[in-house]
Amino acid sequence: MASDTLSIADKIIAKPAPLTQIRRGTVFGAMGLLLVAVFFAFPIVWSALSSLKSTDDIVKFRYPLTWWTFFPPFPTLENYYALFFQLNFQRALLNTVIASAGQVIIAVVTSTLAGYAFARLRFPLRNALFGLLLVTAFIPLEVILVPLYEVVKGMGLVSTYPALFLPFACSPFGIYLMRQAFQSIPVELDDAARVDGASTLKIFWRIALPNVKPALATLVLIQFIWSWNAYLWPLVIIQDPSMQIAQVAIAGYKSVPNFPLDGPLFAGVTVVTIPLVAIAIILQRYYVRGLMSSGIR
Amino acid sequence: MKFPSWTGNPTRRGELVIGPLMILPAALGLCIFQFWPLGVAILNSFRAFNPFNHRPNGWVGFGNYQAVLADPSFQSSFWVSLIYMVLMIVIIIPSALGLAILLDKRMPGTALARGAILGALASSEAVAALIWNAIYQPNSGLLDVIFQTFGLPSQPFLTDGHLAVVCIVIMTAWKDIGLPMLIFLGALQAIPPHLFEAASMDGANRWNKFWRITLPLLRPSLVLGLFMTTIAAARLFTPIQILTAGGPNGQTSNIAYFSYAQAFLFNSPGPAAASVVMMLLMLVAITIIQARALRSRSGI
Amino acid sequence: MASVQMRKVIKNFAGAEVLKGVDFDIVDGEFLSLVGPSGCGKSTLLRMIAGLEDITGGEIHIAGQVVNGLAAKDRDIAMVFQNYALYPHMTVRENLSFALEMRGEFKAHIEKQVAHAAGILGLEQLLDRYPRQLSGGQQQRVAMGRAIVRNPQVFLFDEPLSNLDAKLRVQMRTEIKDLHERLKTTTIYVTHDQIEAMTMADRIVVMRLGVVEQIGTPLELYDHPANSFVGTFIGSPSMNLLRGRLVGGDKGLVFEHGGGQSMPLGAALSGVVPGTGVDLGIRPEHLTLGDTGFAAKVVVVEPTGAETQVVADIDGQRVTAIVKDRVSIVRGDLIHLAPDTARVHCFDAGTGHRLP
Amino acid sequence: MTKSSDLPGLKSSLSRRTVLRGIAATAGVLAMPAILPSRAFAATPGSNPGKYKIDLGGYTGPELTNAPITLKIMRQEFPPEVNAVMQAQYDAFSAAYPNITIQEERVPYGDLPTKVQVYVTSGSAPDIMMGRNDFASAYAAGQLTLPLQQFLSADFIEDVYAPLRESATIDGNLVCLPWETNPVYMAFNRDIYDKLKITPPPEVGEFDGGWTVEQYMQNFDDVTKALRASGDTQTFALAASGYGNGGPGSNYTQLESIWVRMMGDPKAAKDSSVYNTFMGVSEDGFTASGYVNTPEAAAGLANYQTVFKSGYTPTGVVPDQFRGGAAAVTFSGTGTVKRFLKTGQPFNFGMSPAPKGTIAYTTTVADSPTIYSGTPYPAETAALLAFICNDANRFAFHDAWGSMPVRKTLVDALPEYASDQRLVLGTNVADNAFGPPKSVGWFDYFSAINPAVKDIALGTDPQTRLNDVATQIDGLLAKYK
Repeated sequence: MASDTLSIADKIIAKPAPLTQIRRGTVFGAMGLLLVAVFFAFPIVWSALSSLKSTDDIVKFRYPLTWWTFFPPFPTLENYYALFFQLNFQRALLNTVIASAGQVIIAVVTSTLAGYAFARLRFPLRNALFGLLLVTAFIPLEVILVPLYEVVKGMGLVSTYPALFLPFACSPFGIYLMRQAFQSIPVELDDAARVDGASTLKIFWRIALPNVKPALATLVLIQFIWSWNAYLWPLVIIQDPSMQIAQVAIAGYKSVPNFPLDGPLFAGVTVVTIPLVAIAIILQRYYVRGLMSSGIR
Repeated sequence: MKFPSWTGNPTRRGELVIGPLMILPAALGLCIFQFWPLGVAILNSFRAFNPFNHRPNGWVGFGNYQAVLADPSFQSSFWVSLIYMVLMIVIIIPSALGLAILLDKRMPGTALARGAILGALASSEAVAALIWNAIYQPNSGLLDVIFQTFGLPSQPFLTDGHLAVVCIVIMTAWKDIGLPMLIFLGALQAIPPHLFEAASMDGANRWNKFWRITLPLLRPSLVLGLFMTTIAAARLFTPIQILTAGGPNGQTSNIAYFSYAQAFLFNSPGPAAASVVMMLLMLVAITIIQARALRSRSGI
Repeated sequence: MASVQMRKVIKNFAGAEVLKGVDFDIVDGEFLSLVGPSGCGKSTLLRMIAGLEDITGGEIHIAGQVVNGLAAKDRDIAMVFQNYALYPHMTVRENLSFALEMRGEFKAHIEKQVAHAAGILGLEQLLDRYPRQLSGGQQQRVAMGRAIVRNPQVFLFDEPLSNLDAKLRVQMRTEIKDLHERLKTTTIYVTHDQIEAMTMADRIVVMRLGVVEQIGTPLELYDHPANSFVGTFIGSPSMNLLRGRLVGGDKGLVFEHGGGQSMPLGAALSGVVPGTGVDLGIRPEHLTLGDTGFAAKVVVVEPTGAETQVVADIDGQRVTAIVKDRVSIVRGDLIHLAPDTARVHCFDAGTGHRLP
Repeated sequence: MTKSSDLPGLKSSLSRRTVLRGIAATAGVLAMPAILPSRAFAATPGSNPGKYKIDLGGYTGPELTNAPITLKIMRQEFPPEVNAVMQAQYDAFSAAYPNITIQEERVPYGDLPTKVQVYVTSGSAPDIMMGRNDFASAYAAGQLTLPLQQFLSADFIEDVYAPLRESATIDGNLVCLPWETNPVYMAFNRDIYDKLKITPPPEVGEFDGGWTVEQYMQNFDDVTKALRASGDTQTFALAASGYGNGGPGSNYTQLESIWVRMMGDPKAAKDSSVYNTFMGVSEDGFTASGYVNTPEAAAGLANYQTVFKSGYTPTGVVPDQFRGGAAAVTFSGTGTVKRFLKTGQPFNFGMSPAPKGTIAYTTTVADSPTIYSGTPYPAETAALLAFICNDANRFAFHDAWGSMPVRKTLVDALPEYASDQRLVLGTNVADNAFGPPKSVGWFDYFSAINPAVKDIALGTDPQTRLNDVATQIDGLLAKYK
């Protein structure tokens, strides 16, 4: 349905332009997009291609720079074999999934609740509280690392899964994003729902939430990326190697002096990136015109 | 009456309770995991520390602040922080907007480009910095090899202070642009197409439409993008650490890196905390200035 | 269905008084229209009746019950919003069902009610569409359906037609009126368009700057505007106001226009003290083109087919006259406009109040 | 808390205090570490002199508790085969002492200091943490680690290569236990030299038998010119540093300090500039000015700068450049030799001593486990550490990992260290190398000097930059006084 309206909208916009102009525009646009794609995808594609080389080949073909620097001359899956059958990477991956899922779920719940309250509800000190909570967005983790560790330790959570995601699940960014999204919903919808007899929570759940899906998709994606790529905090808070997350595991492959695990390193980087790109693509459909356009005239 | 008049609204009276309750989970989380440690950090900025185990062993008042302010490398870091901020905003916001507009259209390759940008966003900062390190390296780096191929002289990408700042910003922009782009894209998609139709009928050309319709309607998203980019720029750390470690001659070190170095390299938690408190103050000030500027311009 | 009463209703916004003690009654089953220029407080008043705004002072009664402290959902009212406020993520069916669902009614009952409302409004074919897939008129109808389906005591309309094009507006006007005739639900209809109010309402409340200027049936307002504001606000084209003075004459009162021309009014205005400064209100259709009356210079001639509107200048004051016959006058012509002295209105030039 | 003014007093009371806290109840004799009896009954110093249930290496402390306890170990990440060796050791220990549970935490090498810092600050840290011998002064001054000589036989300690042992010993206390080392000297790619028909560095076994720094510079120049003349722009005379994060200025401790301190001389008159250059820091460890910025140090770093300026080596990070066959020479060590021997050499390679300046010089830094001073189980922790360092376990580790054991008897037992020049040289380096300058602020010191070294490599004037960094380091060290 959504794509239906999209194409209609596009036709309407495109109609006045003569046909040749559209073609030329499309060609230029497509070329531009291709350049953009290459520019942004290159490093990831590079590491994905490198993951198909043996560590020795990576070292051997790194210099001098030839095509084989990028493409695997002797493609092999040995790195992936090593990753999953020797390095037990799947366990680290599972830990990352748990941490990310926890963080995303809590972030969505807390951010939407708070975002809605800040956007739509009336209560004393609302804006002051909002500003205060936003301040936390400025705090770099490096600075509060030790006090935060002590807080989490005090809660008895060191080396537990909740320790991985709880501290960053309440996100000022998420609150800001959701507040803005809720603010963009016409106020009349709330009024209509109030007259229709919906309570505040019902309005939040049935009216407001379904209309901020693009923002929700952004929130989910960003929180997922942040937690998926977290490094310093998991490094500090997790002591049990079997609970350590994938990024730290990958850093472990990188750090072994004089004994590079470049192959598994690139394989790990690739494996870790795939779920993120997949989620990003799955969530893409929420960035499609037409969700909000006609509910209100 | 004790409360302002709006408490009299019978339909919305419940919000007095429900509002704070809805904020509670987030507020609680932020209090425990952000404000409490931040409070400790602020206290630490007034303390002296045992340099071996980093435990506080006395109060020094504003001593840490004085020490930090007198440190030329802090002064330099302060300006470098501002430069990062300006550069990142100037580079990221317009290009993110441009990309969002490009990807808003349905053309062959849109999905590919979108996937690539999100892929860059999805790559971890450390990995991205390592890969870009390989790109920027003198002699053997990809860029230099390309330059050599075209007979151009080798460039001191990471070894010239000014160029290194730009290189760090470009790498960060490459990685971070996806987020504002997503936000802009979402906002673009929400603009009703009939507005553009109407504008076309009013004789607006593309530039007019962009300037008069797209941009004003995108304003909330632009504010959000600006806010996030400012924060990202202020907290810029990993790329600095991996690409230049603050050098050459401290020319790429910002306050975040300075503070990190004080805490983790120079065993000086007090000055580290003091520099961060100053950074926070600076950021809050900048954000307020930004908010004011944007508000007054739109006349709201 | 219920009666609604306003009792000295006051509304303050941040210290500014928006409604200054509004008082009127709406009878059970009545179609009442609130009109007034923008900023007069009519929408605020409607929202106060709905429970969306709190009441600073006074009381609102619905069906005899004071509703000041009642939440919107407990007032048994339904409201149609200016921009319809359809839930964009719900189908028409879901939009219609929502209120009933909130009330916790049984599914079967909801379906029946929805079908009934859809039948009334001709929405049967559209039930599974989303609002964005509907035309403006269809969306408007869904918005009404959402109100009807609940069978409320009172319908509240907040400028529901202002987003439609002229033709559709006329059509929907009829439909709403027809709907009211069928359902006989007490209706409060806010509009800034006096034609809507005139054509639809049983009674009209004219408001200005937070004050009720006059309440009455459309024709009462038209024929006996309580003041010059109501006089000019109701009716299209607007009533002409000529500023002048009443002087006594042997044949009764004479209106002396500021420009110097005078016009005997006969016995029509007994009880007015001679010498009073007045605005003489003359509706355009009560000005006749002829050889007597005010001498005027034609400014614009606007034929509409059935009639012709002539805008002319009487000693520096613009007046409009409606002429039934085709005329051959052009700009610059000197004409004479004779008012129907039995139907002129006289307003105090200072207070605007009707005289006598 | 520790105020620097009363440091000496605290230092002397350190061992007594910890011992009292740890084991006062068990053995009063042990309270006097100076007269600790060496219970060297076994054939080698590292094989169970105390005759415990299992071979607890050089451990001579009290018998272990029967109470159920948990010991925590934090160390750097290794490849899976090495991790397996470590796990087998823990399993063996737990089998013998079923009441003792071992929890291991593995951290990427570069993140060890961060993690140690968080732990120490928060007041609870793993019982065993991987440390480094160059931090020994800080461990001692901060009372962060437990002196180990009270638990280990003197023979066992004596067995450790002297430079490492001395660098790990502060005021008579062994504050960390070096366990494997990777002495720094030179590896060269003979294929490149053969192809260019240039003489490679001499393959000698003696510590001081190698080329002077001038000879090396000449050689680098010859190689570079020959390579460029042949049209090869990708191969370099000297490989980019693979130490630390790679590239110039990444690891002063192990690498760049060689260029500087070789210009000094420990035998010169004290207070002479040459002597100070060698020392790197004042005797009390609090002053760098006049030590890191001597004319000799500047000359050393001028040499270093030439290596970059003249294009002998890349200015950036080039991972695995030597291994990839893209460099003629690299600073390396026994690790490279063992690895090449184990996995097959990608090219013909040889080993030669590091460049000589005023003296033949190389530095020795070793990963050295420490016992956290706050451990509730000092004896058991020491026993576990000693067990991991016993002969059998060290051999197994060496077999899997390949870097050089730090104890002479172990190296002597490995035949290749006696027969292969490339490894013989390694043992000589281990025997004759010098430890890093002793300063409680060594971490600050090298954190500050690394960027300076990088700046110099990239072209900043050495003397000026060294003066700046000397001032900076003085400031950084002031807080320790």
